[in-house]
Amino acid sequence: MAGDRLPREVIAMRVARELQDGDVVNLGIGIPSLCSQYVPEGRTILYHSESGVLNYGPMADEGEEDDDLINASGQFIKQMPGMSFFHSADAFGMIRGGHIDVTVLGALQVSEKGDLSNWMIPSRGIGNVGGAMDLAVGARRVIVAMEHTGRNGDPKIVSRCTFPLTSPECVSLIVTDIAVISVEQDGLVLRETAPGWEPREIQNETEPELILADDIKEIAL
Amino acid sequence: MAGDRLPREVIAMRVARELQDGDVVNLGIGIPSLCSQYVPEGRTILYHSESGVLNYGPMADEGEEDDDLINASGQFIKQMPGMSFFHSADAFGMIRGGHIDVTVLGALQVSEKGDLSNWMIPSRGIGNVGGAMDLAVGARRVIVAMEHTGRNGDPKIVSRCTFPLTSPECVSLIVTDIAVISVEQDGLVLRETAPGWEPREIQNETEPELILADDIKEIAL
Amino acid sequence: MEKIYTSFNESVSDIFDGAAIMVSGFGGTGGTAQNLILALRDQGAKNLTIISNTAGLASIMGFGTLAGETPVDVGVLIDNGQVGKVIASFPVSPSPSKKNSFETYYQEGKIELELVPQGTLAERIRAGGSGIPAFYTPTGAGTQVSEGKETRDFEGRSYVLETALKSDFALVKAHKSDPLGNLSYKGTSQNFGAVMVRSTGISIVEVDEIVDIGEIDSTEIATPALFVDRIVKA
Amino acid sequence: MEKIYTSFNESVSDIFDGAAIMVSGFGGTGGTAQNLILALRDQGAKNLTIISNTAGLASIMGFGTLAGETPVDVGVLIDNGQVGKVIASFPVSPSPSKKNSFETYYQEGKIELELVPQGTLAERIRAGGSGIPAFYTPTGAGTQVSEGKETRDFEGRSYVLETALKSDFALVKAHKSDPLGNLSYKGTSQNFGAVMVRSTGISIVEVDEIVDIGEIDSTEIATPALFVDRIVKA
Repeated sequence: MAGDRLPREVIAMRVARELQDGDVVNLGIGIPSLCSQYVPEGRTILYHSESGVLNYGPMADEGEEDDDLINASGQFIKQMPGMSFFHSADAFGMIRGGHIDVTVLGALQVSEKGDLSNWMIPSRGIGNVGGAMDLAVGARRVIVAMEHTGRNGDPKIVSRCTFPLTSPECVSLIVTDIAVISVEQDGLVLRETAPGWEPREIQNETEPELILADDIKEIAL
Repeated sequence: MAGDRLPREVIAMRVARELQDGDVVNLGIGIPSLCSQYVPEGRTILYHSESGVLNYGPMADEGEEDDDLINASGQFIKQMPGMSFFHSADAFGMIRGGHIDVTVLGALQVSEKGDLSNWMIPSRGIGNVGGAMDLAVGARRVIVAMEHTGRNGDPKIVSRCTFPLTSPECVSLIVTDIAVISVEQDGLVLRETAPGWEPREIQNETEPELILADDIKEIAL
Repeated sequence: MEKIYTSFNESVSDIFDGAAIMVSGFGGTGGTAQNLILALRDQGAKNLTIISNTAGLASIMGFGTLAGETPVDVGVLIDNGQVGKVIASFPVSPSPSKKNSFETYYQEGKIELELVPQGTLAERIRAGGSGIPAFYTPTGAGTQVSEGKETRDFEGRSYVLETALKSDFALVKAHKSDPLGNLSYKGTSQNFGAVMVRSTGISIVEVDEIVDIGEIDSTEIATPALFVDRIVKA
Repeated sequence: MEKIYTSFNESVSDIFDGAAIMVSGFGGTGGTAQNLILALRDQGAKNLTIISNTAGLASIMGFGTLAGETPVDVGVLIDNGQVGKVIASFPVSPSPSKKNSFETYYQEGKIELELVPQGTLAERIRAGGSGIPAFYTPTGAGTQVSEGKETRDFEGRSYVLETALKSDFALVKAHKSDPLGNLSYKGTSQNFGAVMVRSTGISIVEVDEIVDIGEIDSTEIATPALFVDRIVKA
């Protein structure tokens, strides 16, 4: 019998450990947006948003919101010293130009090759591409933070994406509520497991075959 | 016997009459740079320079020069209210993007089709292209201000440029020390003559055949 | 040279049926020319092509909008049946249960969509204002947004050829203007507007304040005056 | 994350033989990283490719230089025999009687030149920093600078395909920096430097002043910190 699934906050905590001192980081909507709260102390992270801001910090306090200070999720951010602003062409020049060290994105599907689908559910017939494709091709490292399976239990880590692609072969690390998996040349490598989860149980929730890391361990924060 | 040749200042005065209220204007080195002194009163002109400035005005007073305030000729300019600064990619985006209404350039040769050569003397084997090609293709109107002939008396208005081109078919008006000539679909049209100069005498200093305007007149300032 | 208009209605009066209109804003009310949009709604021009990041987001779900505000965005023009085509990166509501009118019209075949990744949208607009007719970008390569587009390899990687976007008019929001048209913006409100003013026939800018020449410091001017045709104070 | 270097020599110590180096400046001393250039001269790396607007102009004719100043520009590196190739728009002296050392070496076949129109140079550098591998431009079409290059018509006009420029290092001059690397510039000193910091492996910035975070106002920051790797105070 498998362990509990990790809450969204814990997924975000695990991802936050990946962010290094000095990194320029762009966080997507949802679980990714939580990561900034859990970065280990002593690390300076410069947060970038496609709304046209670098070095934003915490969300604005209630009553202090300003609609001229938003991140790409539409959340109100605080005025911070050393913050800078720019227009959309420059914001995306930074992304495509390789100036974002890490982006953390949500996903609908990730394939065993690291293909990412995160912008459209085919049944709706239309979707919001937003800045996801730019981030997926432009950031130096793409980390996916998501629940391991869909609401109906379908695997989201799949052999081949059936949803429209955001970008082929772009994801390097997948952090879910039951596992940490890296995308390697040979396939997907299971590196960490949530407490109480056996590799076999994680494999059951995953479509492509997982390679077990030699030093597989429990997710630590 | 032909009249006098107009001094450089008078060429600049005649060109200045072409600048309309609200025009964004980029002035090249030499005679063109003199034009700003002679703009008719009541016209607001926004001067642009590829050094990265819009709305610059007079040259700096002696002793007030600042090497962080130069125009594209390397002249020191004055700090002015409403002046703005930008980097080279934006400076040339403005030029190529059609945001410069008029550029006034010097020339080594102009052809009857309005081809311009102004960046290289072939005998030297090397030249400075600088911003000339961008201005020639990008400005909405290219005016050439120059002496009608070279120092050796060779025509500079030619049937076909023999010097390397700056841009084909870009010049719309040529103002010289003896004539004002417009470049039209059918060829070069002689519109104005310097005092004392007969059209025949101007033709003698010009390689391609000039079309005489119906309302040909004396250059007025 | 008079760029200042005293009325929003007058400033949009010559927008014609079938015009291509760029509309600034990221998604919320910040940087969105709400009064110009309302004036264009009242003016009534039809069959417009709208180039904008969204096709109505603040107006359906309050994205980036302060509590208690009644947000206005391009959704207002779509609601009003004035739009024939939208070029956008974020056209529909993130929540399928809160549909915007764009999505309804789209499903009914009443409105056309050109879906463009956000960075490609910004870069195509910048190109349109910078004399660049086309460029290659990695974004969208190998996905459905590049279907039918020319692709090309550079150093072993695949890129998509994208063309410049221009428009007849742009409705843009800035913070301050001087009478020459120099603009400053607040915070994240530059977004698409500061690029759209460059690539349009006529730029119409709604500002919070018109100040004397020299009152906006040179370092604060994010849009030099040559990009601005009309200024109206909110 | 420590970006501040205390010595010019240290900040350029890892520049290797054969490196491509972007050097800021329009032609005069304003916006030219004079101390970094001197440090690179002393460091002695050879066979460099220099990407710069000029190949030495202030140093031979005092272009844009205040009376009494001893100007330093890329000419110093060329004089010193460290440069194998120059990519520039304004490589020689406007006056043939006041030759720079670049022209002498060029005529002797000792140095290579890629002559690029100034706007194309700026745009190629911007492209290099913006993930755009190539773009079409009207500049140079039908002239010798486009010989051998691919051309293509868009709407009946001819355009040249130009590719992105990148470099290993950029030596850039700014006015102020904070410890994060946010930069402000004075007047016309942004020129190529503000674009070069985007398209280089390692950007090294000489500043007049290093101030605390927050002392450069957001609206004054022309180069956001993510483009800056090393900061040295003059």
